Amino acid sequence: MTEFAVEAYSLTKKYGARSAVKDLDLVLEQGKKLAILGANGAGKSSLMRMLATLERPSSGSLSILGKDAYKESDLLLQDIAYVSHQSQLYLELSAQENLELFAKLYSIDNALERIDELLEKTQLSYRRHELIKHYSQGMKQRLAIAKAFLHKPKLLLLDEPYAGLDPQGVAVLNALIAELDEGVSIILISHSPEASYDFADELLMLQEGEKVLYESSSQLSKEEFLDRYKQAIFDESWAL
Amino acid sequence: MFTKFLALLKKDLLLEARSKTVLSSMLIYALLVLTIYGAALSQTADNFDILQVSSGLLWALIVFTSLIGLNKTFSHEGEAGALYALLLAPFEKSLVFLSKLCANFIFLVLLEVIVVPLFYFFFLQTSSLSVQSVLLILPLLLGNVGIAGVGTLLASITQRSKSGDILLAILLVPLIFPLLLACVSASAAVIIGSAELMEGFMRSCGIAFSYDAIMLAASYALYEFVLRP
Amino acid sequence: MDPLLLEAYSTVISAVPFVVGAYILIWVALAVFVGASYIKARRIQKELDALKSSLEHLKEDRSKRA
Amino acid sequence: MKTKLLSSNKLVLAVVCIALLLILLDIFMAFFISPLVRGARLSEPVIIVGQMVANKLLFSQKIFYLHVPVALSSFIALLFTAVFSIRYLIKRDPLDDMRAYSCTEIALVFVLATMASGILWTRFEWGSWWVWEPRLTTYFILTLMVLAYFVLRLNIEDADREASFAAVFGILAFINVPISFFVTRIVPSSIHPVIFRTDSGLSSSMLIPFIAGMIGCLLLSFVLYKLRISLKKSDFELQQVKEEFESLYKKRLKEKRVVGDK
Repeated sequence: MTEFAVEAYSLTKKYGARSAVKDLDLVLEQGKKLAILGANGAGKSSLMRMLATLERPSSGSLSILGKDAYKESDLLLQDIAYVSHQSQLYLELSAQENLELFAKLYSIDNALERIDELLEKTQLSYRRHELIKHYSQGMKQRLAIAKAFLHKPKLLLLDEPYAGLDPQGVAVLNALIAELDEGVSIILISHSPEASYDFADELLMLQEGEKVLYESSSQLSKEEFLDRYKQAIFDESWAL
Repeated sequence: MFTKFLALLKKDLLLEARSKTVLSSMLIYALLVLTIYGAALSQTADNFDILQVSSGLLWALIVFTSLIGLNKTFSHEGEAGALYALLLAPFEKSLVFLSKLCANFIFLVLLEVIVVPLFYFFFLQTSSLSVQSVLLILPLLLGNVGIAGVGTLLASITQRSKSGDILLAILLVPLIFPLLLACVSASAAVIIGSAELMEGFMRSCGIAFSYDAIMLAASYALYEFVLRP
Repeated sequence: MDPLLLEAYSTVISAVPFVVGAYILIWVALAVFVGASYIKARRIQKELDALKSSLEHLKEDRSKRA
Repeated sequence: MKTKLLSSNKLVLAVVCIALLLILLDIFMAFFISPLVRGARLSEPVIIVGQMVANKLLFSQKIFYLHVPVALSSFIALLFTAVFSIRYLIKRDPLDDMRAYSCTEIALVFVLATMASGILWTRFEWGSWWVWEPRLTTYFILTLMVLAYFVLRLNIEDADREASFAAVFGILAFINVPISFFVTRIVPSSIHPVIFRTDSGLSSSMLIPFIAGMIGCLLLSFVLYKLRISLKKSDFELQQVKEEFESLYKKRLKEKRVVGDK
């Protein structure tokens, strides 16, 4: 069992001259949950995409589950799942067809039972043969979550999973996360400080790509965290 | 490995069967080009030997129509970010190249099954075609392989840039030019159908075949640098 | 001018403009390229120096007030 | 670190002088030393300068002495583009990407120069401004591919992807050059027979200027390459300084506000 899910040292991501993430050090133990907060454009999504090996860090080092995120990314893909704003599905295919395709790509052996199980859990099985394009946004999000859990990832990356999710979806997501065994680490981007505090073991706040707060929730009282959150957001809004 | 390729190809064909975006747009475009040919050739004198020109006209039609289809290679991937799902799945990304290549090849063949007879119907009915013209299938297939191969690689490059379609055209046409020369020459030899040209026909097909082999090998090798996050 | 000689050199006279034209065009292409590069180089250099000076200016300003 | 602009670099200046000298030598010998190439047969032989001449003298051939070295240099420039592109794909070093880009810029200049002089030569030799003749066609494809390379470079926003895609296309373009060179020559065309024109052998007095011109052009392309590379490096440095400036400026803005709040 590798001890660290994520190890990042002076991690930087530049888009031309502008750097979205600047000199970020981040260490997350296996099985721990991390919440990333910050205003829009603070670099949360860039960091998330780097963690999902979708983007190459401009400089610094990033290793996930003990392997280099960029050079050994193809070894990592089996253990990572990334749920973003986009559902990452084929709209012209049905839920069943989508999951069957990805089950093959992730070479999952008992694919059909796994798909049935997940469709049950996300309460989509009654509309499994319908094309996704007829699904509501909440249903698409739930299917995206089902797809993410398909290959039992060790690292779950959720980019604002609760945004745009109907109440039923929230319950589904929480149930699925609760069911995860301890070994799975979760990194989640969120805009609600209260929920993040209760959910995560560690809290990371970004402002213009730089780390302004990185504490574990045990060492930081909720009030103090909420104060510093408001202060940072106030700074942010003034500077814009 | 092969099952993943089949799954990807099945997905591409299924998507096209449902949405029919690629084939319909290619067919409509081909019909438009044929009507323009009609106008272009309307003033030719009776003794004008259409056979000399028909091979070139046919291939011009195929290349331009294929551009329309190739541009849509990744349209379904782009709709809801499905491309990222493919990038994140742990499998040989060149399988995407192979599945898209086969899909595009099949679409080109389906297109030609309709368009080549139509071309004959519109322009070649009056002229006496030799029996060898049925051999036209060989250069057509070789041409399709080359266009689908290089085209799929270039489509992967241009699908995420802003002026995608014109960029694909300017990248593809010069790269495809030698193949075009060989195919036009082979098709002309068959359509005109005089005996001594048959030797030229075999040589042109040989050239087209070697072009396909070289370019597909290069495209396959380079593909992992194209389809990456 | 002996007609034979004229015939021998007939192509020469008419070829001169093309040959001279070709050479000139080659040099024009090279000249335009070098010229454009130098202009760009100078512009970058100017911008670089301006930025550097204002950077120094900013640094002293911060160190003074720190 | 102030990047030394090209002009102050001693080595490069020397290379420039040698290159220009060689090319001037090439031109001088081409026009004054080497003999006029034999053209069409004369109605009857004539004595010129004590030599028996039997056919028309072709002056247009003089373009050869600079046109061909320039053309070959553009091929070699594209070769280096492919080499640096391969290195970039393997090592992902942005410097290789800059080198490939600069080489293609050199290829562009030499390609345009060759096309211009080539068209003039064709005009005289074939009587029309353009003939779909193998050499010209091959060269036209090369020109299109070099232009396509730049269109590609300008149309991709993300820097990483732009570099990878340009590298891939650079390699494909280079592979396509020999292919189009051979295909345009050996494709049997049903109308006019295949002509396999080998350039006529060069006598020594023709060879020397050609070689001089060749080396001169290669050195010149090396110099231009150095110029473009230093340009790109200073541009890169400019971006870094700009970024440093912006972040510092923002920090100062914050400090001023904090001071203001107290």
